[in-house]
Amino acid sequence: MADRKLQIAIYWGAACGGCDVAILDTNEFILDVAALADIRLWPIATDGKYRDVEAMADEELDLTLFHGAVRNSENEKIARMLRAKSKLLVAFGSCAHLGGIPGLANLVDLDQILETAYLSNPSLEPGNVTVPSSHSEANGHALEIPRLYPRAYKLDQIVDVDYYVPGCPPAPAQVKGVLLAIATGALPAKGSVVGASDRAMCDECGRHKSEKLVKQFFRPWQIIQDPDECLLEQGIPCVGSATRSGCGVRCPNSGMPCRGCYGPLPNVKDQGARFLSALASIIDSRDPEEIEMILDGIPDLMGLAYRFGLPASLLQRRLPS
Amino acid sequence: MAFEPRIVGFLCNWCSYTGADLAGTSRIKYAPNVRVIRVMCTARIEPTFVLKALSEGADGALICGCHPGDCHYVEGNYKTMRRFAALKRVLRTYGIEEERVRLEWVSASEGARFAEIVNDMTERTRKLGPSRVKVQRAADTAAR
Amino acid sequence: MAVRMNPGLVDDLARYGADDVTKCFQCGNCSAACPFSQDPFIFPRKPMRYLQMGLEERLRSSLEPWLCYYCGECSVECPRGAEPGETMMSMRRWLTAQYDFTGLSRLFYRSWKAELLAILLVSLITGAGFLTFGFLRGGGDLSVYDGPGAFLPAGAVHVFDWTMGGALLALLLVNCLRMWRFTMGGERRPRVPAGAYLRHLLLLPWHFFTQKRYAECGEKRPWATHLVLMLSYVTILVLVMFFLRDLQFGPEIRWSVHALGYVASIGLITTASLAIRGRLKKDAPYHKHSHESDWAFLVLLVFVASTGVVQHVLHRAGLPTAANVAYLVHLMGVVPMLVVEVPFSKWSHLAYRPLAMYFARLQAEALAARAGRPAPEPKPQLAT
Amino acid sequence: MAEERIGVFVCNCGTNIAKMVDGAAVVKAATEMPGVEVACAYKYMCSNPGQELITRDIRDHGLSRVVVAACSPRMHEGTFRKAVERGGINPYFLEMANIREQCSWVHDDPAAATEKATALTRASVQRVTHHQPLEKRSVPMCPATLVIGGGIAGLTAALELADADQQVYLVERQAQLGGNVARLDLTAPYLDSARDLLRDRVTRVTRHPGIQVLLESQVVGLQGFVGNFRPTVKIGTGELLHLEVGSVVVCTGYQEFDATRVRQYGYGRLPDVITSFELEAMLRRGKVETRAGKTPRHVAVVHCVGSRSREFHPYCSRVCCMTGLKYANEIKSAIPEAYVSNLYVDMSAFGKGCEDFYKRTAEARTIFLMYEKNQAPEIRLAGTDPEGGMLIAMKERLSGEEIEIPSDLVVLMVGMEPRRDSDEVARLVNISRDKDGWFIESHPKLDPVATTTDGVFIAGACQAPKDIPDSVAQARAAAARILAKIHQGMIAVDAVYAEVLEAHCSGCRVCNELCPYTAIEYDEVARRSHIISAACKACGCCAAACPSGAIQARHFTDQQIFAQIEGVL
Repeated sequence: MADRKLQIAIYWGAACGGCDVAILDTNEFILDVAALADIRLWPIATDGKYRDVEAMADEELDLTLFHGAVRNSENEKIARMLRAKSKLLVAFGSCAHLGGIPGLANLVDLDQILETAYLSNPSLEPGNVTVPSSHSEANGHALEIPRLYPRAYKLDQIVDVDYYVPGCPPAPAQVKGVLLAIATGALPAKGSVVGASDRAMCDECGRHKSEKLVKQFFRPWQIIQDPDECLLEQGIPCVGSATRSGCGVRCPNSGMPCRGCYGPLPNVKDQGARFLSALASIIDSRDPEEIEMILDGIPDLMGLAYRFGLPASLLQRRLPS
Repeated sequence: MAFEPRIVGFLCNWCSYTGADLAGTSRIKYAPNVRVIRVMCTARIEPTFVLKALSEGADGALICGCHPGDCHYVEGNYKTMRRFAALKRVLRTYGIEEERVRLEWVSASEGARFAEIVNDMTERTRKLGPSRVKVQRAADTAAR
Repeated sequence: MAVRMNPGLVDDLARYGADDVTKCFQCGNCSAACPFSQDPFIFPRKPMRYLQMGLEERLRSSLEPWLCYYCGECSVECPRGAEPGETMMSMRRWLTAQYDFTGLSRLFYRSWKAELLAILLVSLITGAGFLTFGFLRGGGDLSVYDGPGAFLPAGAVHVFDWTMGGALLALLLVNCLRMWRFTMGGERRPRVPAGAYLRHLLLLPWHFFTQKRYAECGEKRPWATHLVLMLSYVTILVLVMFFLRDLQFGPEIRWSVHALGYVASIGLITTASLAIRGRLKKDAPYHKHSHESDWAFLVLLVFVASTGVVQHVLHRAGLPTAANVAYLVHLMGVVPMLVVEVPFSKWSHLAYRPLAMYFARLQAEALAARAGRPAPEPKPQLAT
Repeated sequence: MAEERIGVFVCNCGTNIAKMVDGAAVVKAATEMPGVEVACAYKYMCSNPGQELITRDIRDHGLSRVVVAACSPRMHEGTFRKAVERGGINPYFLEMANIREQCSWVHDDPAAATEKATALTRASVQRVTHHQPLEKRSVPMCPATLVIGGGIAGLTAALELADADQQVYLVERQAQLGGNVARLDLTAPYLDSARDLLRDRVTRVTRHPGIQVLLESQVVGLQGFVGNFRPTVKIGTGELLHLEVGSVVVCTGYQEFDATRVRQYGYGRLPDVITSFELEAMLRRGKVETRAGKTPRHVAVVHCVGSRSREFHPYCSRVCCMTGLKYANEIKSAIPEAYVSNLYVDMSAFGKGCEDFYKRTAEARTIFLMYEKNQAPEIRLAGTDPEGGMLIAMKERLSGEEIEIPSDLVVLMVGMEPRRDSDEVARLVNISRDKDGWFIESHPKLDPVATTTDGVFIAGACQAPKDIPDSVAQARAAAARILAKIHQGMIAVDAVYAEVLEAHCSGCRVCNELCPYTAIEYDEVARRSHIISAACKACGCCAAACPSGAIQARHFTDQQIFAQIEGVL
């Protein structure tokens, strides 16, 4: 590696840019990266054109950090292109890893999304009925824009992925570790999740835990929480027990329940279902009606269980009505 | 050919599986659409199993356990009852018809009841038609 | 309407002989074994149940005990040794006492001492009465047996017979009427139209003279014995009541009446002796249990028949004095036998049983008519 | 995963399977399944030649996994596991496909049945690939025993164990021993005195050096598992006693049905309607009388009070029939002129000497009146005077008559019901209760003494209504079972149990409360949960609940079940 600088691309699919910020949050370390590597593509920070990437030889890139889900034809096209040009493709962040927040789109039909965004949104200019379509013509010019897919995908549902770095966004310390590992070639087996532990977040969480039975669920603002006690025991549905640790317990340490962005543990096929199984198990009731009442305390069960992982779940999406 | 639903049955060893065996020793005839997987207790059944079955193309899933209060493991079936309540909500959000997944209590002596449940479930599932999970996945890929 | 239980009824019935009824647990084997038990008259199970429960009124209105001829098959089949046959027999005794309005029957059945005393008393009164009569109004000469100057002239005895017979018959008829009221009256019974009473009237002599149903009980012997005994008895009764003068005529033999008398006497003595022997040896289920009233009846029968024969023979032998004494002794047997037995004891079944058969047929028909079914063919069909 | 070499053995079960399932078609389909080395059908797989076929094929073909498509695994899993073990591979490398009870016997379309049988076989083939070798293990056995309840069963069990030189702790909630038997006068059917039965046992138990009797005490906690229980007993003074025992015998008995619940009997309202236990007290005092002190002439004994009814308890309380007869005898001997009526539904006289007792009682002029099961008699005052006698109205079934029974004293044969706290006890010692609340035995026919928790036994009427001889027999059986285990010194533990994969456990403690056998321990220092395999009964609840997938239900792993799901579809 010494004779040649690492060739790196950082790309976003359907993403918010938070992952980019997380990389920048490694602070001065990013300068070391720059010294160590040529950043060939990083839309948020450097100039770079798709045609430049297209012109690269296969596997010319040593590493691509792909963050964001695959939501449209452009995401897919670039994902495939980068896959071909990279030796290592890393699904970086929850969206690429599991589908992430864009993955929640899988609960809604495509036309409903378009309707909400372009037709019935209260902030629209009255009378404006412009709905984007992938192909349009105006003033004699044809315009192609990416085609929105009926659902979102996580990256490995589209292309082969070498490693996963979970998190929304990945913790800067983990980002650093991952980059160093790649730089030094200390790589785990293909397909591994790196930058996270094989135990759940509770492992690192400092709150005190005891046996759990819950009679009522609360949203964080509904009760005054005991800062030292396990949130789940207090009735605040915290997904920490079903989520890999590695984030540094950011949310619970701030008094907020874990939302599960670090994804499921190695033996878990479906993080949301697993978490619901655990959550339901500790409901303190044997009466079907009371059980329903207690569950009613969680207004968005699906959103709670699958906030970051819907495309990665077993059923992946809602069936259109 | 008429649609024959495929239903995965999850039966607890002590009550329902024994009940299903009893239907056999009593030679009670019922529809061949339910394929049974034996677990020691319904408490072993996690929602994932049902989702797995549906994602593999099952048209329905049937969970049978001991009657509440009769669990061989004291109260495993109450845990199943709780998980099933949560699972139901999730399935509703997934757009899966409610009747495709059922939880029933069948004791070791209720062979006839097991047969009735299987027949009823098969009939209802047949009316619902095939599960759309696999079809939709293929359609999504085709639409890319 | 609920019926009040009388738990003491069982104890009462025990005095009539029904000692084992409490052992019955209502399995119904007895009713199944009985060739006559047939809807709507299921017995012995049902009357036994009434008895166990102390449903006095129900038992009093039952015809079932009379429909039984006591073959004893039920007692043989009973798994509990509840002796249904004997219980039915005891119920007949109890019913006889119930039908009797004087209460004497009840007294006699419940106390053998009372019965014995009554027999002795009547016997002594009879003896004294006829002696007085013989000395005061008759010839006054003990050595004259028949014809003018006879110590006990046949004409006078004849008048006495008819007077006594009439009185006893009246008593019995009153009791029969009570039987009818108990068994056929009341709102629980179906109403029987008067025409039906007429239509089936012939059943009475039929059952009386043939005892056909007894023949169908199974074995023929008991029936034959019983029939011979009964016919012999009736023959002699008819001879006495209508041909006393011819009967007492002598010393030569008037074959036209005497031949019948001989046959009947032989029949009576033989069968009654057989019955006594059977009861002593307990040779059949129906001979296993003997109430005091059974002994009284049989002993009196043999006594009366043999004294009758003796006085007849003495007369023929030319010993009028001895014949007169024997005749007196004979009367001392006949009168108490009739007085005690006819309306108050065992003899009365000669009337009650055919009546019960007759009533049962009427009831069965009325019930069937009410239900819109044809009347059931009387059982037994099995026995043939 | 290493390539497995699987043998598939399809049983025809004579014609039981063959007449509906085409075995040859299943074999043919199985041959094409991945990993299948050999497949064959045979007329009786469970027969000796059938089993030999399996063991021979394991050796000849070097099979690593075996699938037997035959009857229910509940029938012959044990048989085939042994066959597989004889073949030289781990017995848990077997999986059965139930193509008889749940296929050939319940379907009438041969094509559909064959298809289903194939699917079930495929599921087994796919599952067995993921089977792991499991080994049975053993743990040491503590020779002391905890007996809960000092009634006739508890006393018997304690004596039996202590006489065999084993330490016993006998915990009784009351201030004296004897339980419900101590409240009885005579016993049916031989009319022996209950007092005599008890006196000797109580004295021996109290004086026995091997028995520590804890009166006015209660078990408040039970930790541990078979051979190694750690009960906590709260003794009279309020202090807690921590014990160590290897086995527990639960002999908590029953309580009588509350007769006020049957309105039409007027118990509590009519002064001379009493319960069987109140009559026992009178008999023990030696005087049967009405509230007003009069000698009753008409006594009615009403059977099945609270038992065999739609409204109260559906089951038979088993001892009341003979006890009712006993009362008839006792009352008759106390008051010879009294009339005793027994109002019953059915007379259950099944025990030794009971039928004879029934007959003798009938001969003693007891009146038996049968009422309709759900048409109980009604009791009312005969007049206005509460001491003027009562009338019982009922429809008598054998005669079909509506009758009224005059009575001066009515005895209600109150049935047995589970004790009010049986729920608590069940939870404490981790045993199950049936729908009526009685403790459930391990097997109703073949294992009526053990429970689903290893090392916890039940004896006496806490399991179901029972008479004294049966309670004593069960107590002795429990003691014998325990002595056998003590004698062995070690206890074999089933190989199928759940285990925590330490590498994945985060110590979240979601599972801790869920285990019905408190087999999950939490290590406060390591901050990990741990399953005591000896205490685990393999229900799999924790495995399904672990949000981290850190608990593996051995022999029922996610992988195995997923493979099976894929296989059946």
